[in-house]
Amino acid sequence: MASPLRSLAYLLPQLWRALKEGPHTVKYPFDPVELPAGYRGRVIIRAENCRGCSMCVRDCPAFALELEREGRDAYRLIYHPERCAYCGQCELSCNFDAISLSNEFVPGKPDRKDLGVVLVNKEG
Amino acid sequence: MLLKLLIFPGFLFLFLCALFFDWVDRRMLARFQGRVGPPWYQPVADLIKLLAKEDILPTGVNPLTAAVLPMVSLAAVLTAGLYIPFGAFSTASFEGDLIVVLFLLSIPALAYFLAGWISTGVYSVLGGSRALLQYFSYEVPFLMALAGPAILAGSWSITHIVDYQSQTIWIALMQPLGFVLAIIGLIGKLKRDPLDIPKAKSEVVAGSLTEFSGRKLALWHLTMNMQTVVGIFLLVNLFMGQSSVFGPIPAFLSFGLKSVGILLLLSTASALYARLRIDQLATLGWRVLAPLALVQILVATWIGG
Amino acid sequence: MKPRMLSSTPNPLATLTHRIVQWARRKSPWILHFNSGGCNGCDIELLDLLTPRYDVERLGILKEASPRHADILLCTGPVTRQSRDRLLRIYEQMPAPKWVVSMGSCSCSGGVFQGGHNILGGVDQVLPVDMYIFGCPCRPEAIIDGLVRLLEQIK
Amino acid sequence: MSKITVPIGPQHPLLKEPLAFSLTLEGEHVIESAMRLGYVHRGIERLSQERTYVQNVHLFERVCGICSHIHTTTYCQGVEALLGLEVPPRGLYLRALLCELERIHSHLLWLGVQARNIGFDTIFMYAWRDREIVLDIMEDLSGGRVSHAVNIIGGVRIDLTTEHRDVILRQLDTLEPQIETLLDVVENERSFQARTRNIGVLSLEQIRRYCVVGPVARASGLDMDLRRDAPTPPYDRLKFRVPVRYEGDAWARTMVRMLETVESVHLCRQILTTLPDGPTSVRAKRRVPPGEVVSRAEAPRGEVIYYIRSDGSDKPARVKVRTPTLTNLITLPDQLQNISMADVSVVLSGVDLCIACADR
Repeated sequence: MASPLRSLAYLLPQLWRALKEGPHTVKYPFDPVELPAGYRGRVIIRAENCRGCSMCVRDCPAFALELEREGRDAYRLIYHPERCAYCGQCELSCNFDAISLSNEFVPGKPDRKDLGVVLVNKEG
Repeated sequence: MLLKLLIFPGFLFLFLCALFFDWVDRRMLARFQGRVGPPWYQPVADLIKLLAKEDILPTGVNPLTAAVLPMVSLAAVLTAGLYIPFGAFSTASFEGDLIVVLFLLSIPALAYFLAGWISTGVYSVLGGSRALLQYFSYEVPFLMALAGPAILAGSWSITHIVDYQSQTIWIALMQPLGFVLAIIGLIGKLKRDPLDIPKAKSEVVAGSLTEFSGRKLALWHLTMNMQTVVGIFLLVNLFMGQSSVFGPIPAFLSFGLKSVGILLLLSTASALYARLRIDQLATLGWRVLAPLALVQILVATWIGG
Repeated sequence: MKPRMLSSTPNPLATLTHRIVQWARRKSPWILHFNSGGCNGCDIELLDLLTPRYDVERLGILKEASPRHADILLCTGPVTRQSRDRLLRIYEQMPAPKWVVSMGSCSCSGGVFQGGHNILGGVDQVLPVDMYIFGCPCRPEAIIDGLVRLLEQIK
Repeated sequence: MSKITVPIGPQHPLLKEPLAFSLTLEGEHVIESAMRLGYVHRGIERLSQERTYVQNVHLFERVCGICSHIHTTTYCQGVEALLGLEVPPRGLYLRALLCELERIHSHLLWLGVQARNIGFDTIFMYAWRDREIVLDIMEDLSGGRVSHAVNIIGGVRIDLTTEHRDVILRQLDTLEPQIETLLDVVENERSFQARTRNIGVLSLEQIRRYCVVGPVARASGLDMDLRRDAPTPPYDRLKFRVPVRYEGDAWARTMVRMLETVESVHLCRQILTTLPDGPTSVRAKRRVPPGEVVSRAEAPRGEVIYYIRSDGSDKPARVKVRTPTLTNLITLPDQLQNISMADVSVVLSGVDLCIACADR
């Protein structure tokens, strides 16, 4: 147990330290943010690698990826950021190194319409 | 006279002080916690926003009482502020104004209790009854602590007490115990951390003010901030009086500095402690603070008499 | 009753007042948080906003306790059947003008819980949403970004 | 004195999550309490039967946002046992590293919430400020601050280089003195003690009767920790103490959690310095042979149990989750008797409620 007098103002040294160290606050909305390289953000694709095998669609836990087949080779891969769990399972499931997660977050939107992003649009 | 009443050291001046003190307090608290804190215009923005917001009254609340209560308490605090000299400036002063000020300053506490009582919400009722309990716990030691300077100076006029100190030294140095008791009482009166029991967020949401919104909430917040200013000015006058060696302008400055000093003391206290329970406060008030204040008064009477 | 005549030139005083009020609204948004069935991830990131690293008090944002004091209702998590009525009631208790922000994938669309027997879907199934913030859970930066975008709309 | 009924929740500043309490008060005194759960019931167990084992990893990660990693660890452990997979040691060590980091993060978070509930905002800020260091470490490791998505069936999907290891060790070095400062404050600060001592006392006998687990049990003198009593691979080679206290009140729970945090920092160091080489994961088949398994692990809040039954398809036939909060919740009506209204917040946060865990 600390002495009674000290325990009356026990946090005082800490307060002084906080004053001396200054705030630990980021300047985010005024300064741009730099996210770590490994941060799991928006889903991006290297379209030339995509074969439309739908492995990512199968494993997506949040049904954020949709594959619309329009023919033998024609398909569209659509990504819904509002459903995405940002877990990176698609990156893991892809055998062709096509789909991956970038290190930027999806900015907020006032409307939910037209959110789906067409990642790949292959015709024939 | 009207100018004195409305602008300096009257309403407008107190109003600006209230906003400034609110900002200093929040900023200091943030710095103690390693944060940045709000910008200087924050209290103004909060106030304007609340004034422009929809004013909802829950069913079952008497609209007249709900509207009158914050106005009455604001008026009481403002009137109290008129009697308190600021540095060398004072609007009105007479023998016994200290008692009037103390009486006026206790009106917001009762209005706060009533505001909780007329509301239909459970939290408001709880907050109101807590406010009353707290009032009984801190008020007696607070009054007794403030009686110390009056007894020492042999007068119930704030101006006389200030004059008495200009001939001697600060009463805070003569009666350190009384000063500490007065600070604790002031924290209780202002319902600040760590004695924010009637409006403890994690217990009673926002106390009496839970159901208030818009303009009435703005008035209540303004009342609280004004009360902080008036209370601090009162303590500065009673315990850290002005020596008349300097001219009027340094008096103005040094008074402001002393007030901010007490405000910083209050901020430190709120950063330093956890909130007390209401029964702990009652125990503290009646078993520790009140006897100490009594001792203080006896000593003061012995010395002064 | 005769309809009030609208003057063709706006009253300069009224415009000024309006601009001041809108400025105040932008600078002092008080948020109320309601978890309508989320996993806690977004909630702790929201609470994280109050703490030294992200300290949103510098933007004037306070986390309020009572719906009557709040301007922005921040919803996290999908809406479950049980919390739906409560969500509506809290929204009704808030004084106008009020905004609803849906935060996190679950809250925007149901996220990984889509199709659950107790899940109604996103918050927009129940309330009109003014801003969607994505992420699972949202980064504090993303939340600040979303709130700033919402405030920019108040003109 | 007349009785009033005070509803706490589903929206109350005391609770981050919806949970409804109805307290009957006499003045400031709580004489009766009734609890209502289910606001956060998302039907995860039902949903998991409709999804594949791979998708379920991410579903179970969202049982709880605070202890997300331990849920997936337990689930993956179970599925790996069903598959008969041998996870490489490096994978197991990295899993344990994240478990311990998560424990630090969870306990610091909890300390902050507890302090905020008793009106001690300064400690809240300091605890969460220090927590950011852990979050930074976890984000660099896994790419997520709160949900890590590290576990896959068959191991972990992250790896770390020697340089990265040294960076983490340095970050831990800055973290440890700060945690010890907080521990010191909790141990000695007078107003903190005034609010938490002798509040919500649970006796050892009550603990046994209600099958309470985790720090709440350890604060009442029940010396049990799954990491030591039934160790899974990395833990059988690591040295650590299990802090136990005997007071059984909210303060003892705080102390136990803070001491555990310090222990976890030591564990992280040991794991990082003795990290074996090799791969971090093995490939798992998608279809799981029929069978059933019970998988256990020590979460920050206590023992978490997963029961998994497989029928040979790529979707589990049944997954039953027992989270520690559910067992600890049962003690609340006992603790909420004969206390002051002001102490309700201390009691509720004292057991470290995670309603998302309890309701699923």
